[in-house]
Amino acid sequence: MKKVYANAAEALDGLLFDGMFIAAGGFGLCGIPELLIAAIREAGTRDLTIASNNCGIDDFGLGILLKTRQIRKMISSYVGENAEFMRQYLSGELELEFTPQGTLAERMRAGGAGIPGFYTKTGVGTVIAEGKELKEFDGETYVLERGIVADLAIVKAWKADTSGNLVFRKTARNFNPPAATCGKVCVAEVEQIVPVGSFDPDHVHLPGIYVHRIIEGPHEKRIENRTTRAA
Amino acid sequence: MKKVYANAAEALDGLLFDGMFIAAGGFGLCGIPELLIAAIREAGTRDLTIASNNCGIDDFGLGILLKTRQIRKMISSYVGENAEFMRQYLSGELELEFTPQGTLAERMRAGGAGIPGFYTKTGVGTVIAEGKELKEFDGETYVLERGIVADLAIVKAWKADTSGNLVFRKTARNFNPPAATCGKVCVAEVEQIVPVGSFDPDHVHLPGIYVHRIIEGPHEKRIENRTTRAA
Amino acid sequence: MPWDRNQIAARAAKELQDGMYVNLGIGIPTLVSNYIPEGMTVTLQSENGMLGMGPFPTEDEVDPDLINAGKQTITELPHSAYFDSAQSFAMIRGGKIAMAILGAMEVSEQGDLANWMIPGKLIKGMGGAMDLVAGVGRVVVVMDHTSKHGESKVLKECTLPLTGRAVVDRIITNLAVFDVVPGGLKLLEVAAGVTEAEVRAATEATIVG
Amino acid sequence: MPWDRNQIAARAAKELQDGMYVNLGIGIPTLVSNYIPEGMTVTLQSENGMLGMGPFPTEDEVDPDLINAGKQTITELPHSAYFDSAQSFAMIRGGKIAMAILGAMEVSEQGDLANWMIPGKLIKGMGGAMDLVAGVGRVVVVMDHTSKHGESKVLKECTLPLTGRAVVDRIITNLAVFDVVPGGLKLLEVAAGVTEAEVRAATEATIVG
Repeated sequence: MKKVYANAAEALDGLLFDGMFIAAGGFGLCGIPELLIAAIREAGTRDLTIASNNCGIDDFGLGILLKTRQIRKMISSYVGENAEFMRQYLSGELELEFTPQGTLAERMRAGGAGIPGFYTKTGVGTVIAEGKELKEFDGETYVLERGIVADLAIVKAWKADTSGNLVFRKTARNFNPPAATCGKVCVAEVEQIVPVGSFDPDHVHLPGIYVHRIIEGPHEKRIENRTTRAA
Repeated sequence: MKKVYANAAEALDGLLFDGMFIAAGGFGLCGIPELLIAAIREAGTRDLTIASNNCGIDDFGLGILLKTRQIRKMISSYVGENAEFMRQYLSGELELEFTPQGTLAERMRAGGAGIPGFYTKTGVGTVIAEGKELKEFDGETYVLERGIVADLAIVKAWKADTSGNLVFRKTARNFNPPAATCGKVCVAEVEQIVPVGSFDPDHVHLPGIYVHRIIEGPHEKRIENRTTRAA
Repeated sequence: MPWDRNQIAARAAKELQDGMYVNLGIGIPTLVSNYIPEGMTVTLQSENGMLGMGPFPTEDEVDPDLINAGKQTITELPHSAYFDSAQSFAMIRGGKIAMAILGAMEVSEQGDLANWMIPGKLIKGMGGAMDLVAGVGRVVVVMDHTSKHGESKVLKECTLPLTGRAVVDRIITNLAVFDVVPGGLKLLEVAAGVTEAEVRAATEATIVG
Repeated sequence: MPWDRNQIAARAAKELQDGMYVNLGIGIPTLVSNYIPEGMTVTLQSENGMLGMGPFPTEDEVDPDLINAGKQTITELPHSAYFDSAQSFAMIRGGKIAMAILGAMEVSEQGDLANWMIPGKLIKGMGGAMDLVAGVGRVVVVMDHTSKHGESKVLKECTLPLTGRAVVDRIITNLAVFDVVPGGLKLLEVAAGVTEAEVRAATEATIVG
């Protein structure tokens, strides 16, 4: 069972189809699977539904799939940084299922954990809860949210061992673990692939059972909002 | 905000009351909060409801609270190793809410995560689902299980820093993180307390926000089933 | 004189207590971290997966893998811990964060909050705000009291889509500080040089007590 | 001759495939790990929080912090990973484990499984078995075909409280191997030296095909 692939195109070979549902890791431009996104643009797969907290910016991250009109629908919590995202949504060209950030993360985790639905207070009394089932527990009202299961998960980690164990770095972890777990297949891109035995088994963030194919960088890791203080 | 306490009795001071609900970490005798359990026996707190996968053995772990009849009810998945547990249950002296192991872990996690209920396939068609709400998702039947919120969580970790960040060791992690999260208050016993800065922030298993009081060992760490091979 | 952004942030910092775990929203709330009293330990959560958020980095320290929820580069501290987004919102939803200080477009006398969209005009998205207001122990809102056109943003009812219903505990504007109480808002404090009459004139919400 | 425990385990090991993630129950299933074919990579999950379970330790290697779901001391392997119980059952419930090999007290021709209690007599508890049979991709049961009194444990209907309903895919007993198919059990294989007539006589369940 070889999990290591030569590049993004090979790692995605046989996994892409028009109309498919993809879950993507990353928050803003931090920890996004930039190589796999670029390969999906090259593959030209269309009518994508993508669950991802953000949709990149105009020329980087998932934003490049907006430009090519490969995305039919986004499941996201925030469009703030992406003018094209907002434009396509307001003009009705793009479907958008607004999902609160925590609900989105939990929907991914739930889908990966065999939980088809869970109750949360988040969004009760707002448009988010409209049309959804409400239920009282101990006198408080909660809304039923559904687990997400995607055809494919694309994630970015810092390092992988050859068995697929993943280690993330700082806040680049973000949505990557929950996204990875909710894919029927998960492809991970990493900055470095190391031999098994390189990780302390107590330091593995995502066990290899969740990861089916792996490729190694290089990654641009663009910074969206460089903010510094005087040294 | 000092989190470090001198010993188990001091760490539990003001937190114990008759009839309270405690969530405990550990699996078998591995990773159990043995010092805190002993202190609860000394305190003599009665009519306890305890959520814990197992109930120790006759003379170690939670078993010692069975012997003193301090436990009114257990929420557990397995009684196999504890003769007194089985005896008290079969004789009707002890209430037992059998909960599948994964459902128990998820109920703790859910309670700690603000999720009052979730659906699972586990137990559908068995006595576990009797009297519980069933619901269909995509043609399959699931049962509604409730999140657990305990008055107190008692857990065992390998190391803590003084801010309460916890690191676990090997399979002694088990139920400790989910149990810790579901307590209104969480007390952790560890083998070593280290200064902040000792942990790589990427290696923290349970952030200090979940941990209110900490004490340092010594721990017996008894082995239940020593099984070896020839060298 | 109404408070400026920094004065609002400084006032909001008085809500902090030693040992607190706090989430600060984007904008004025982010400035609150500049006013944490000396000697007080306050741990800042960043909902993209971090506890123990440090100051902005020097040029040398900038790390693309280390950002806050506003996508700004930040630094870590000795007691920091990282975790994934599901865990981050588990702790938010589960009530482990003592307080959130958030911006607002509108707030109502029932404690309703609107801060994520203006239909047909501006869509930002709720990000983590809906989870925060539903989950954290205490919600403090910091905001301008009125719009650029002088219309009150402290209202009887919000006109914009809500972020949460009956979720706000305290409101700190450039003019005054209120608590949400049964029947309306209770005026606690007025900015130096602002009169109570000016506050009342700028407030559509019912002021009680 | 009926198969002994080790022969049942050896037969069950033929269910394994390269690259598989597998959970082995307590008892005979644990023995299956002794029969993993040379050169095949099979990763064993232990539901108390580990992937990549290694062999029993030597006396020197014994570690109280490293046990399997049967509370036996074990070892780790180079590709091992540890996680908590919630994560462990998230992967079980989520269908990430390809196969579980479990013991049984009774099994039915519908694939119902009973293996956690005998009312009034023996209570072990379901442990993780209910989660495993509900969640994993394929459930293989290994068991004695009959009780000590010669009564069939391969039944039309289970008499004991169920662990799961219609969850078993394949049954490996000391006499034979069956698949659960529409209408009953399909006999795939008979232990060497056992006749099909003997299997049929020892089986209450409907044998089809």
